[in-house]
Formats: sequence, structure tokens, C-alpha cells
Amino acid sequence: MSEFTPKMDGIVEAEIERTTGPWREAWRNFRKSKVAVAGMVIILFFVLLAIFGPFIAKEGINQQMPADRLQPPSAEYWLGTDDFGRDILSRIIHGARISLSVGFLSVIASVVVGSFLGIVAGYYGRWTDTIISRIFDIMLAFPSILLAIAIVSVLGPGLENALIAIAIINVPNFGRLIRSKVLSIKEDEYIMAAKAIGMKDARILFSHILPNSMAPVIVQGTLAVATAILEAAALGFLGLGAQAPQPEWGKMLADSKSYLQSAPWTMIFPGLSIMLTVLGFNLMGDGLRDALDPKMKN
Amino acid sequence: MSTTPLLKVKNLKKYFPVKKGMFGKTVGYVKAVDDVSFFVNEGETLGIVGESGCGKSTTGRVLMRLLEPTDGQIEFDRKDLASLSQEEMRKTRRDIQMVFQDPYASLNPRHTIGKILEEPLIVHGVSDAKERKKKVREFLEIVGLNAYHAKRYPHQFSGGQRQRIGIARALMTNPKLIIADEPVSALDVSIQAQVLNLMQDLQKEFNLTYIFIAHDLGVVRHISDRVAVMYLGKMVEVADSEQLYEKPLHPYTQALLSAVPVPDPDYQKEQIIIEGDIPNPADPPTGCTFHTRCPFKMDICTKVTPQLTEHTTGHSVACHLYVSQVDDDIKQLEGSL
Amino acid sequence: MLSYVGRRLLQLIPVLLGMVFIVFMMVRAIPGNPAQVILGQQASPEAIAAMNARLGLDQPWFIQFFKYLGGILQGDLGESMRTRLPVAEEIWPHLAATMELAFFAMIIAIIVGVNAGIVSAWFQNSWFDYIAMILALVGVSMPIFWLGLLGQWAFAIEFSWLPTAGREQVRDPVHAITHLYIIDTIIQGRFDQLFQVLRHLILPGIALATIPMAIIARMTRSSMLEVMRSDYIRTARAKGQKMFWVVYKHAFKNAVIPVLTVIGLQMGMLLGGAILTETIFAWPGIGRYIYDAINFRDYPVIQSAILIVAFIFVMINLIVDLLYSLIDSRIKYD
Amino acid sequence: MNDRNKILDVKDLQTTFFTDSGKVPAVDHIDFHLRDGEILGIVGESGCGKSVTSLSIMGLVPSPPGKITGGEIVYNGRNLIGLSEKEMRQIRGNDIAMIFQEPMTSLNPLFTIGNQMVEAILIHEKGWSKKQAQERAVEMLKLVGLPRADALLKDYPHQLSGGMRQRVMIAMALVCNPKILIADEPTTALDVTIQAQILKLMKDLNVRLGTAILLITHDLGVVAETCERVIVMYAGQIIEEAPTKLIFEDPQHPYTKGLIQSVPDMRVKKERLHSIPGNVPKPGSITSGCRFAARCDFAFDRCFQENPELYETADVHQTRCFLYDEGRVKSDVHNAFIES
Amino acid sequence: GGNGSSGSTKDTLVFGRGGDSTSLDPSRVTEGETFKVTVNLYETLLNFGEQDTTIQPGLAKEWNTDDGLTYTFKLQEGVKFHDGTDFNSEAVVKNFERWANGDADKFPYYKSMFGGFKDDEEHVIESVTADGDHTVIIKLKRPQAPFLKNIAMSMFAIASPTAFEKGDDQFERNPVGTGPFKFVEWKANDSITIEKFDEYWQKGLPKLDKVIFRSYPDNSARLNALIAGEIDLADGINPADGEKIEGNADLQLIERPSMNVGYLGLTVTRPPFDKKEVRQAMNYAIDKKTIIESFFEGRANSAKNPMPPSISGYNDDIEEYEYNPEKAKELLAKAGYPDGFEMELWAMPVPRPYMPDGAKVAEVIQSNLAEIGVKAKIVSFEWPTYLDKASKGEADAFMLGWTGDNGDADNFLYVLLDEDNIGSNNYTYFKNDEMHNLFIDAQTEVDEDKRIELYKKAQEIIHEEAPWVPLAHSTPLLAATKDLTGFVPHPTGSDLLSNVEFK
Ligand SMILES: Nc1ncnc2c1ncn2[C@@H]1O[C@H](COP(=O)(O)OP(=O)(O)OP(=O)(O)O)[C@@H](O)[C@H]1O
Ligand SMILES: Nc1ncnc2c1ncn2[C@@H]1O[C@H](COP(=O)(O)OP(=O)(O)OP(=O)(O)O)[C@@H](O)[C@H]1O
Ligand SMILES: [Mg+2]
Ligand SMILES: [Mg+2]
Repeated sequence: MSEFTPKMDGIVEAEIERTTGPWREAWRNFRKSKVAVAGMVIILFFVLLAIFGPFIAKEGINQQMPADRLQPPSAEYWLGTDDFGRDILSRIIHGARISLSVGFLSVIASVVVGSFLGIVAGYYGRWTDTIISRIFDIMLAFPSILLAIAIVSVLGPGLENALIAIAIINVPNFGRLIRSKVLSIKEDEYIMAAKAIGMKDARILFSHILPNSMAPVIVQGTLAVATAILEAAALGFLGLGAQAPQPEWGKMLADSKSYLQSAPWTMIFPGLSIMLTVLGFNLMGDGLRDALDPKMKN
Repeated sequence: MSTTPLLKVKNLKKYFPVKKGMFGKTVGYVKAVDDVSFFVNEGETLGIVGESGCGKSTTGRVLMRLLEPTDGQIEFDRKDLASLSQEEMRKTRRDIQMVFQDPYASLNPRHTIGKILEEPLIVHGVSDAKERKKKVREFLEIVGLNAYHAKRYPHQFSGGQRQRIGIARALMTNPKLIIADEPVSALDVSIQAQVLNLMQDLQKEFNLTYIFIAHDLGVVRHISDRVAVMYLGKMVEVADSEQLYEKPLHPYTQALLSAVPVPDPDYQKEQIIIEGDIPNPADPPTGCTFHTRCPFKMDICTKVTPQLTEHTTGHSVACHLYVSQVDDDIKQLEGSL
Repeated sequence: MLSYVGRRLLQLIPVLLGMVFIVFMMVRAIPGNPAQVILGQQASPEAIAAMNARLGLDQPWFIQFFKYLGGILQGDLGESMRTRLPVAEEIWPHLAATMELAFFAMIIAIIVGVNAGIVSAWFQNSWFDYIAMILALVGVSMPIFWLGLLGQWAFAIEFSWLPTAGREQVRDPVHAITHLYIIDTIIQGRFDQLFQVLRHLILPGIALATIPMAIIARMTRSSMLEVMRSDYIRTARAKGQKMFWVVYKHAFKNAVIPVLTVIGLQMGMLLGGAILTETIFAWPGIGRYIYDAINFRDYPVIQSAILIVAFIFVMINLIVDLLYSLIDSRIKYD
Repeated sequence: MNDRNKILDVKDLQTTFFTDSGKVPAVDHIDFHLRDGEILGIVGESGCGKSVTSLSIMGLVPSPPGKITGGEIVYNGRNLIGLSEKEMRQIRGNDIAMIFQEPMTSLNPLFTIGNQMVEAILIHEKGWSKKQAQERAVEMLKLVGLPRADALLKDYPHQLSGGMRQRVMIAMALVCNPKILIADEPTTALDVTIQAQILKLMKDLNVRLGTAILLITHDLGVVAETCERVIVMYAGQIIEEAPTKLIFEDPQHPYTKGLIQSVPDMRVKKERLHSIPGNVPKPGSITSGCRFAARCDFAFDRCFQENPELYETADVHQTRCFLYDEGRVKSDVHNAFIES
Repeated sequence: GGNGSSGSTKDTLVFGRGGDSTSLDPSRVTEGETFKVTVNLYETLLNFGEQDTTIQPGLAKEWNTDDGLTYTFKLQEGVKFHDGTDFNSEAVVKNFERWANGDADKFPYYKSMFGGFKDDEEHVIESVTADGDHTVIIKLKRPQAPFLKNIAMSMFAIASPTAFEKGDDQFERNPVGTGPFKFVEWKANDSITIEKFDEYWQKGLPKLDKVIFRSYPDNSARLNALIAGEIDLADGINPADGEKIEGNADLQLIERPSMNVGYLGLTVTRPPFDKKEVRQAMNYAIDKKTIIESFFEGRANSAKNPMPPSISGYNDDIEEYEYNPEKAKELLAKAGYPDGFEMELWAMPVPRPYMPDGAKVAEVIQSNLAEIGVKAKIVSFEWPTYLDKASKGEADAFMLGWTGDNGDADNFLYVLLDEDNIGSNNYTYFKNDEMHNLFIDAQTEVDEDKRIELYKKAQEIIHEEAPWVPLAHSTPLLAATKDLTGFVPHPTGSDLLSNVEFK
């Protein structure tokens, strides 16, 4: 049989584009979008701050200098000092670590839990689907910030608990996303093809359905990091999130509310940091969406 | 070409329930495949034609039990597929493979061609990775691609090339029967010819049996030994392709053939333009489902469903015109004796 | 259609029951004893015990739950532990305050967001598009408490153009009838007060509108872009129709459904999630009410208020679903 | 036939898409004309620029990324390129109307048939009342053979079958008595039996109303049955143009010939189909030489270096192939074909 | 202010405060925001002094007692309730009967102040009887030292019997008293409006026509409203804003006389705070001066005793623990913790007059403790949880404070530190038999000088045992527009507004 060479209309080599896998492809698309790259640069900036910042600004995040309270930005204190006489720049740099970890960790947690529930619901269907979907419905019927407040009230204020609360409120979003993705991919023709070659269900799930539902999860995940950072800041602002003396941005904002007029820098910079980071993730999420999953809408 | 049927289908039905309301009450059925019987001989090609929604794809899928049949028998290689367990059926699938219509949707965009082609082997227990790789290379070349294409992803290929990949995938397990569901409908004319030629070559080489589903009558004639015409879930006519195209019996087949534009401005054909649209399959007409559009409608057509009966050897038709005619013929015969 | 509404309402029952249960359990999981909170630091242990008994908190949780559930079924939302007023009566002014604010914000968000989205899609890749979309992204990235504070600082304090907080002029309070002050002032013909009420709405309204506005703009744009590519838009243009009408009539009507969904979701969010804005602008709304209730461990208020907010949220989504079928006759509910 | 007016004259039209991955010359210097009352076919495989040609005529090329980068489209003595949007609107629907491939999606799903037809009328008939417009709509619906035309006005598109929708599209296109109807693959999405109905209708209307039709299709059969004259496009260019009879009897361009041979014939069973090797190129992917050279059995050096022009091989027949260059001997060509 | 006072003359005072009242029946609540309003609607038999807690005539113009068991009150004549009914001795009796017939859940304060209800053993009041229209006689079962001060507390205001007889729940929404202002409207969580009572018995009062109490939960929002001219008087000013207000020509800063204490409680049942040395070390380690300078903006006095100096019985001879980390370290070493230890430091989540910003003070304490090798982790809960957990003894060290209700030493020392109040207000679980006896004696001691001695002694014990680190007696701040006069802030936090007017 190997000597069989059908009278074939040969394929000209050059006709096949020489690009690589879908991920690399996505990266190429992503790179093309200026906004997305801008987003990535912003995020990278803050990530670098989070990683290396504490070495640069080692001194003084909790160093109280009563003599230097509420100093405006100057050569010594680039972004001024707060009411303890602490250097705001150092605190913002350290705050990047907090905000980013809360953002990433909570989203990772919700993705893991949400994906698991979503797959179970979408793939096995029937009553498991009904129950899980109802639970998602119920959770989504609560305004998320209220739910977060309630959860933090139960667990007690604190950064870890705020993180948990944010993770919990995001679970149904991912669960639903994955579920709908699984449901729609289940109907795709290549799944039909996989069945036709006699593939087992579990293998179909892990080799076909899961990898193909990852793109929207990544996109949604990036955007969710943005919201998670905002939510953490909101909880911090309400005094339910990070606790003193953690330099969490939302908390820094809340702490400096009363200096709005007398020392506006104490609240302008933390707010700006929140906004920029969140903007970075939103920009990147948008870019990723265009690159990975052009069909997915807002 | 032997004459033992490889596949025998009897009274096959597939009804899709139409559900409504909160509790999903079934309020009716779409009879996508309604009491269809036919056979396919080893090494031949059976073409199935019909307009969209008539149940061609459903028939193909039910044969492989990608959809569970509502009723009927599917005898393949002396086994009744309809009664196999899921696991047994899964194993049997190595002998029946499928080629899909949409070359874009039927390949997983995240897998390389190599992986796509390897999968059937893994699934059916070829554990030696080297052997698998070798076989993948071999088949890539058989379908006219190159071995190094195994590293590429589907989106890097054109439609025709993808369809070749789809065909290669179907060939990987050495199947006996390939069900091809509109394998060329999505392709450009010049590419379509390439793929049709390939399929014909492969059939000869591997002694394959095809069920070739299409709506393009020209394509079907070209590739098929026998042709079945479907209308609204039923088979209305089955014959050798030569016979069917030369001497169509069913009014629907006649209309269909006359409606196909022929790329020859000088060709004079008799135009039968049938009026109206295909009825809703969830609410098909009574009696002969074609009677709403039939130019030869009789009273009986609205009441009695005609059965597919053999009109002449190897040429069956489901139409009251011929039932009575046959009867007449018999009478005449009797009279002359 | 009516039967569809009925069915949807029926389907709501398990969701609402689940919500009642979750809220009930969660509220009880919050550490802290309501009696202690009500009676304050000074209270003696006996007083607390007596208070617990009066509040029925000495009973097992399931009895409390079924009592509460029974009450709800009879339309009784319970009584605030703190103020001893029926929740049903107490909640409305707060709800009204939030609704007025949320509607106002939503109207701004819709008018600006939808038009920005449409124009961005119409002139895709134009300067307007770029700027609008970057602004929209900044909008969704905005910590609104920060925006609110900055707005308050700039427009209320530094320039004194707008009031800093509250719903009305404190010195000349609106006589509440419906508690929706816009309506109340109109009924009473107090247009001077109406003007003041509107002025009070501006800052918190804009702060609250920012995020939905941005989301609506983005949604409208992407939905419009998709629609604008469709064949019937080409058909409309091929007829010789003016681009304005093609965009605003043919395209927008088709693009509106996902936008409506977002509006529905955001409206729900605003009703319950305005708490930060309400805090900053001293707006006596429902978010603040619930937040305070949590602080006071006022179980019936927390339970019932969250329930009502969630119910409204679910109802808004139902209404949005029904609107779909008004817009698109292909969507039929029966 | 030839003495009829050129009602539309497309000269050296170029339409380019400026995409992220570079310039795509979707329509690459094409010239053709449409005469009063004729049915002109444009055939070609997917992506060869048929739709872009028709959209260019209508001034509806999606922009950005598309732009007409050169040439003229002369209608009634006026060059349509460069007209203001307002002037173009006067022409669309009124002088040149268009119907599209997908009847399922070409009607706005959220407006009634009546609404959409009346809109089409009122755009151009400024003085008309709504009632008048409705009457006209009913009249047109009857003309295209739709039963219960009155009731139909209140229906939404989704309540009609594909064939009915395409009839509605035709009725709507003809409502202002346009001189030209551009039909972009009007039957591709339809079943053959319905396709036959629609093609017959279009031929009837062409005779009765005298509307010139530019029929775009990829189906050679449709061309053979419907058109008087055919243009064959390949990769953004016209490669052959001739009256229908001639194209099928004496196809000149190797592509045209290959195309005709590769179609399975319903009447006779061919042992093996002729097939053109390789793939349909993306527009812009081949920039030098003949666009077809890589797939052509007759290609020689020159084909890879220069792009041939359209050679007039007969009075009414033009071919873009060096085989028909003046310099070459006709018989050579013939022999080459016979050998193949 | 952008929106000045449109139309309305300066007869209306808008008083911005932190929260809404929960009830307008003062006897039913314990919460200060309620009293802020009710003190203007009702009057009590006796009053506190304008800015202190000395006993002054109120609805009773004279009173006397011979033995500390029988008190005779002569009532003002010609006083009317807002509903037009007469104020007389019968009304007083009815008010006392109402309270005595209640229960702990209804009238919690009554129980705390008078030991119990009608049939209770502990109930101090034997009887309340009318002697004619304008004389009331109250008999006690046993002497109660702060009895008159109790009578003067806002919660024991005399209400119109016709009003409260309509039902308690109805009444608390429709208060009727004899005060200078009568109730107009209550918008929940938003504002309460009261207006001048024309038939008020003190001629010429009140000077204002209308007072609107408006809630601004956020301190900065409230100040902003004041700056913008939306309100005239703002309670709860952050010390940090004091300077700014003083620098604003349109505003005046008002200091409320201090009658509070903010402290760091050390739960003596939790090691290592079961060791006296450790507790003393904490006292030495904390730099109160910095705390006061930074977060009270200097508007507080450093505290050395659990009660403020203004209260009689204050022991000024006690020598304050100085800020001395070295000494603290020594003590720690002595107690067996030379390298310090780890602990949780509970920070108050809410601002209180005695502690404007708990979290920030905690941060200073944290860094102070770090210097002596003690690693403190700052912990916070929501306020109710905080109190609940702290009262269960779950905190190592917690910040808290107290504002006096009636200016009596008992109201600080006994309530906060006696073993009887473990589980309620004695969060430190501190217990000392000697001190307990001193308190019990003092409660029935009618001789003021002797009482003072007893309390001074108790403070010595407390100083030595150091269950607390007393931090500060703060001066709560208010701010008002410049033209506001006649406002005299009261140490209890409930301010009578009858003399307020605009110049
Ligand atoms: N999963 C399903 N559920 C319900 N109805 C179905 C399902 N699949 C197919 N049908 C219905 O069954 C009928 C036959 O469908 P089928 O796909 O077999 O037609 P077909 O002949 O292959 O048409 P086409 O040429 O369009 O592919 C159609 O009316 C279709 O609506
Ligand atoms: N909006 C667009 N953006 C970028 N390129 C486009 C766009 N529209 C068309 N093109 C390019 O123009 C080429 C010609 O497209 P056109 O739609 O005219 O082909 P066609 O001949 O009508 O094909 P089909 O038979 O598939 O309809 C396409 O290959 C495509 O690359
Ligand atoms: Mg099909
Ligand atoms: Mg096209």
C-alpha cells in the first residue's frame, strides 16, 4: 500500500502559510493592537513594581516620620507623604503587590472552581446542570458588591477574606461562561468527528472541549482581574478589605479621604494607581479578546 | 465489485421531539428520517441526494449512531449496529468512518494536523508512537499533502486541503465504509474536482464503500453507482445512477433533474418547474409528502403514503403513479396470456 | 405571553427560595449578636437575653427560618430590630432614593453610552471612535468612589457649582409623598425644589453612571459593528436610504438586544451596588440601608432588603426578556 | 445585440482593501460594460472579486478598509466614482438596484415586509403618500408571483421561506423601476427547485420590464441558462469575456476551459473529472505575472513575469492569456489544447 | 456655598451629624444620636449644668432629700406638652410607672440605672407618688449615690402620657414632650426636622424656628457640606480638619468639653497579659504624645486614669507611666519575655469621639511595640463583631473607649473595670476584690467626700495593676458657620439648642 501514489494534484508548498500554532497566531494578532500592547506595558510596569519595587523602596513603607507628616510631593518624597509621614510612593509600590495578588489569586480561584462547576454542569447536564445553574442564578441575583460585603462580614474584614469574597462572587461568571462554551463546543462538528472516530467521552472533554473553551476564559479572566482589583479597592475603601498598615490602594484612599482638600496628593495617587492598573487589564483583556476570540462580544 | 450488501438498513427512523414549555413537554416530532430502508454493496458508492432539510445528514449520523435511531435495524458486516452497546459501537466505529461537510468546523483548531490524524489510532489502540507517526506521514502523502504538514494547524490550510485532511482522518483506521456528508459542497468548483478524484482513487485503492451525501446532482451522478433520492425524511426513489438520471420515475426526481442548470447553452431540456416550497418537516403533508407540489397529484396521494417498491430490477420508487401502473402492467400481462 | 410571564414567575420561586435561605443563613453566620448591638455597650447580660427572646433569636434556626418564610409568604417582611418598624414600610423611602438616583444615572448612561457607541461604530476607527473607546475603557476602570470624591472636591467644594451631598436642599426639604422627589416636587408644583433635586442628582448620578455608560458604549459599539456588517444593512443602503436612518433605524434596532441585556444587568447592579456612591454623597439609599443593617446585625432588614433588591434585579431581567419579544418578533414566548 | 446602448461602462476599475496584513487588490483593473436590457453574467470562484465589483458599482464598498483606487464607472454618461454620498443615494435603488446572495439575511428581520418595501419606495418617490406606496408594493409583490400580497405586507421576513424572501428582495429592488439590477449570487443559498423558480422569474422580468441584469454567480450552469454574455473573473481580474454560447463552445483561457471541464456533468458520466491543480489564490498573493500561471498547464516563462492583458480574440471575445497574444499563432494554441 | 439658603431666613439650623436616630423615645434606646434630638424635644426633672454634669433644676424647680431615701420634687408650673396637655405630677408618675412596668428589653437603661423593674429585688425605686398637682415624691429602697444624676439623664425625659398611652411603637415615631422644639418630620437615614414650640414655658426660647438634623455618615462629607454652606453645624469633625477650619474665615471650630477616655485594654486572662509586668511594660512602651499629636491633632489630654479629670473623684496624684521603651523592655525581661512576643492588636473599625481614628492609632502603637520587640498584628472586625468578640475576651489587646453618661465616677470605674461587668463592659476581665469592695461602698455612700476617697483609692489599684493603657481624653470637635452663636456643647454629647441663634 505504501507504493500507492494516487494521481494527485500536487500542492504547491508555498501555498500553505508558514505560521505556527493558534497561540502564536494569537500573540501576533495581539501584538498588532496598540491598545492591547499599551495595556500589557502598564501591567508589566506594575508587575515589575510589585516584584522588584519592594527592593527599590525597601525603606519606609511603614516607617512613621511624625515630623514629615503630609508633605506635598517634593524631591525627597516624589509623591508626598501621608498622615504618618510615610512615603506615599513606597506605599504605592508595595500596594501594587497587594492589588495584583488579590486580582490574580482571586481570579485563579474563581476560574478553577467556576470551570469545574461549569464543566460538570455543561457536560453532564440533567439535574447536576439544573442544580448548579440555579445556584449560579441565585448568586448572580445578588448585587455583587453587597454579596461581597456580606461574605466579608461573615468571614471578618481582612485582605484574605476580601480575596475569598471576591473569588466567590466571580465563580458564577466563570461557571456560566464555561458551561455555555462547553454546551456550544459540544455541538461543534469536530466533536462529532471525534465521536465518529470512536473517541471516549472523557478524552473528548479533556482533549477537545477544554482547550477550546480556554480562550474566552483567558479573556474573561483578564477582565475579571480588573474588576477584582476594583472590588478589593472598594472593600478596602469601606474598611472591609486590607487592614492597617497594609498599603492597599483602596485603603490608602479611604485613609486619606479627609485630606482631600488639605493634602490632595494623599488620595490622588492611590486612586490613579488603581485606575491605571485596572485600565491596563481592561486594555489587555480587550486586546486578548480580539486576538483569541474575535467572536466573543463584550 | 461484489454484490453482498455491506450495510443493510431496514425501516430506519429518527424522530426529533419538538419540546415546549417549562417541563419540556413533547408536542410533536420532526420526522427527520422516516421509515427508510436501503442497502449498500461492498465496494460501491451509494449517493443520497435531496434538498436541504430532507434528512440526508441525519441518516448518515444515525448509521454511525452519532444519533440514536428511534427505530429500525442497521445491519453492518452481519452485526446489528442498532443493538450494540455504546462501548461495542465505539469500537465498531473503526470500520465506519465519516467525512464532514464543513472543512473549517470539523477540524479542531487547536490541534496540529499530526495530532488530528493520530487520534483515531490512539483511540483504537495503536500504542506505538513511532508507528503512529509513520502512518500519519504515509496518509498525508496519500491524500496529496506532505509529511511535514503534520506540524501545521488547520487554519493554515485552504478548504480543499482541509477536506483532504478530513479524508485522511477517516482513512486512518482502515475502515470498510465511509459516510461522506456533502464533502465537496463547501468547495470551489476546481477544488471540488480534486477532492472527487481523490475519493475515487482511494476507493479503488482501498476497496472502500461510500455513502456519498450531496445535494448537487451532477456530483452525485459522477461518483455514485447507485443513487437514492430523499424528500422530507423519506426515500422516494432508488436506482442505479445510470437509470435514475436517464429515466427518473418519481415526479420529484424528474423535477429535481430538470431544475439543475446545465452548463451548456445549447442543451434543450424539458423544464418542469415545481411550484411552492418544501413543507415544514415538523408538520408534513398527509399521504405522499410530495403531493403539495406534485404536478401529477391524484386523490389517493393525499391519503395514502406510497411505499418504496421495486419498479424494475434495481429501480425502486415510492409513488402511486407506478403502483397503479404496475398493477395495470400486471393486468395487461395477465390479459395477454 | 401572559403564560410566559406566569411561568417565568414560577421559575423564580426556587431562585427566590434559595436566596431567602442563603441570605438567612449567611446573616446568621455573621458574628455579633444583634441584641448586643441594639442595646449597646452598656447593656447587661439579662437585658441581652430578654432582647434575644423578644427577637426570637433564642429559637433554633430552622424555626426562625420557617417563621420568616411564613411571614414572607404572607407579605410580611418582618420588623427592623433596631427601629422596630415594619421593614416593608421602612424600606420604600430608601428604595425610592436609590431608584431615583439609579434611573437618573441610567438615563445619562443610556443617552451618552448608546450614542457614543453608535457613532463609534458608524465611524469605526475614526478619531471619535478611538477617543470614545479609550474614555469608555477608562470609565470601566474607574474606582467610582475615587471619581465621586474628586467630583465632590472639584465641583462642590472648590467651585461650589453643585451641592456636596444629599438628595435635596436641607433647609428646604421636599415634602415626601412618593419619596421619588422628582415626582413629588412636580405633583406639588414646586419647580424650584425640582431644580434643586436635579442639581443634587448630578454629581452622584454621573459618578454612578460612569461604569454603565462605558459598558453600554462598548456593548453598543460591538453590537452595532456586527450588525453593520450584515446583509440587510447593505440592502438598506442599496435602496438609497440615508446613512443616518440606516444606522439609527435599521442597524440600531437589530443591535439593541445585547445592549438591553447589559442595561438590565447594570440597572440591577446600580440598585444594589450604589453603596459606595451613597456613602460618599450621603444618599439615603438602599445600599447604605443594607450596609448599616449589616453593621447593626439587623437580621430582618438585611434579609428582606437584600431579597427585595434581588427580586427587583430578577424582575428587571424578566422585563428585559419581554422587551426582546417586542423588538424582535422572532423571539416568541409561549 | 451590439447596437444596444452601453448603459453601464466600467473602465479600469480598481478596488483595494487596506488591511492589517497589507493591501488586497480585490478588484484589479477591470473593464466591462452592460448594455440596455441584457443579462450579463460574471462567474468566478470564491474570493475572485465578484461581490466587490458589484459593491463598487453601488458605491457600497465597506470603507474602511476598502477603497476604489482607480478607474471609472460610467452610468448614463456620469462617472459614479467621485459622486457625493447624496448623489449616490439618488442612484441607488432608483437607477441601479441590487439583491444579495442570502435571502435569509438580506431583509431586516425586525421590520415588516411592507415597512421595508414602502421605505424603498418613499426614499425615491418623495411626493407619494404611504397609501400609494403600499399599493405599489402590493403590485410589485404580485408581479414577482407572490400569492396573498396584501397580507404579506404585514409579515416579518422570518415568516417567509427562502424562495419567497428572494422574491420579495427582487420586488423591492424593482420597485422604482431601476435600469440595472445587480444580482449577487441570488440563488446560491436556495435549493435547486427554488433556484429554477427564481431564475425563471428573473428572465421573465428582464423581458417584461427591460431591466438590464448583472448576474453574479459561481455556477456555470446558471450562466449557461440565463445569461447572454459572460465575464469570467479570476483573482480580481477579468480573464475572459464573450457571449455565453462562445464561452461554452470555445473557451479560450486555460482557466475557463479547466473550469468547464471540472464540472461534473449530469447528463453523462465522465470517467474522471478534469481538475485544476493547486488552490484559488488569495487576491494580492500573486503580484507578478499571470495570476493563473502557477496552476496553468500551458504556462511558460513569460507567464511568470508579465501580466497578460485582455486580448481581443474575436469581435466579441476577449481573453487574458499570452496564448492569444497577437504574436502567437492561433493554431499553436489549438494544438496545445488538443494535446492536453 | 453654592446654594446658600434659598429663601429661608437664618431661623433654621441644619445640624449635620454622623448617623440617624433609631427612635425618638429616649427611654428605649442607649444610643447617642437619639439623645441629640430628644434633648430638644423633652425635658427631664433635673438638668445637667450647661457644660458639666452638676445637677440643675429642670422640670423640677426644687428638690430635696433628708435621708437619701425620700426625694421631694417641686415641679414647674404652667408647663405644657406639645400636644396641649398639661405637665403635672400625675404625668411624672405615669412616666415612672411606664418604665417600672417595662422590661429590660423595652427600657434597657432604666434597669442599668435603677437596678431593675417593679418587682425586682434590685429595683432601687420604692415608689413614685404625686402630692398635689406640682409635687412628686420618690422613695428609694436604699440610698443610691448617683440617683439625682440618673434622674437628669436624657433617657429619663418626661413625655406626654396621652402620647405614649397610644402605644410605644406609635409613640417613638411621634414624640411629644415639653421641650423647646416639637417634632415635625423624620426621613429615615436622612433627616429629622423639629420646629419651635410656641408655648414653651421658658419665655423667649427657643431662638431658632427650626432645626434639621441631617445625617452624613462620612466625616469628610459632613465637613464638605459645612464648607459648602449646606449645613450650619457639624458634629464629629476629624481632629485633622481642625486646623483647616480655624483657617477658614467663614467657620468656627467648637470644642466639646471632654468627658471620655480612650484606652487600650489588655485582656488579663490571656497570656502574656496575665502578668502585671507585661501590662505595665505596655504602658511604658506606648508613645501617647505622638499619638495625640498625630491623630488627635493635639486636641486631647494624655490619660493616666480610666476617667477624665472633670469628674469628681479623679485622682490627680497618680504618676503617669512615662514613655520609656527601655523600662518596658526591662519589665518584659522580668516577666520572662526578654525577646518580646507576638500578639494581636485589635483596632477600632469606626471613629468614636474618644478615638477619631482607631486604625491609625493602632499603627502607631504597633510601631511602638515593635521597638520593645513585641510583634503586634493589627486586627479589625466590624464594630458589632468587634464588641461581641472583645466582650468574650477573645482579644489580646483591644482599643476602646467610653463617654460618660452622667458624669459620675461610677459610670466609668465600676462599669468598665468591676468584676460585675465582666462579660459586658469590662472587656479586660480584670478582677480585684479590694477594688470591688470600694465600688460597692461608693455606690451607696451619700457623703460626697467619702465617695471621692473611695474612688481615688480604686484608681491607685487600677494604676498599679494596669489592665489598661489609658490613652487620651479627647476633646471632640464640632464646627459651625461663623454667625452661629449660643451653641454650648455638652460633654455628654447631647446639646440643647434653645439658645442658639444666628447673628
Ligand atoms: N438535533 C436535531 N434536533 C431537532 N431537529 C433536527 C436535528 N437535526 C436535524 N433536525 C431536523 O431534521 C431535519 C433533517 O435534517 P438534516 O440535517 O438531516 O437534513 P439534510 O438533508 O442534511 O439538510 P442539509 O442539506 O441542509 O444538510 C431537518 O428538518 C432538521 O431541522
Ligand atoms: N471587508 C473586506 N476586508 C478585507 N478584504 C475584503 C473585504 N471584502 C472582500 N475582501 C477581499 O476581496 C476579495 C474578493 O471578495 P469578493 O467578496 O468580491 O469575492 P466573491 O468573488 O464575491 O466571492 P464569493 O463567491 O465567496 O462571494 C476577497 O478574497 C477578500 O480577500
Ligand atoms: Mg446536511
Ligand atoms: Mg460574493
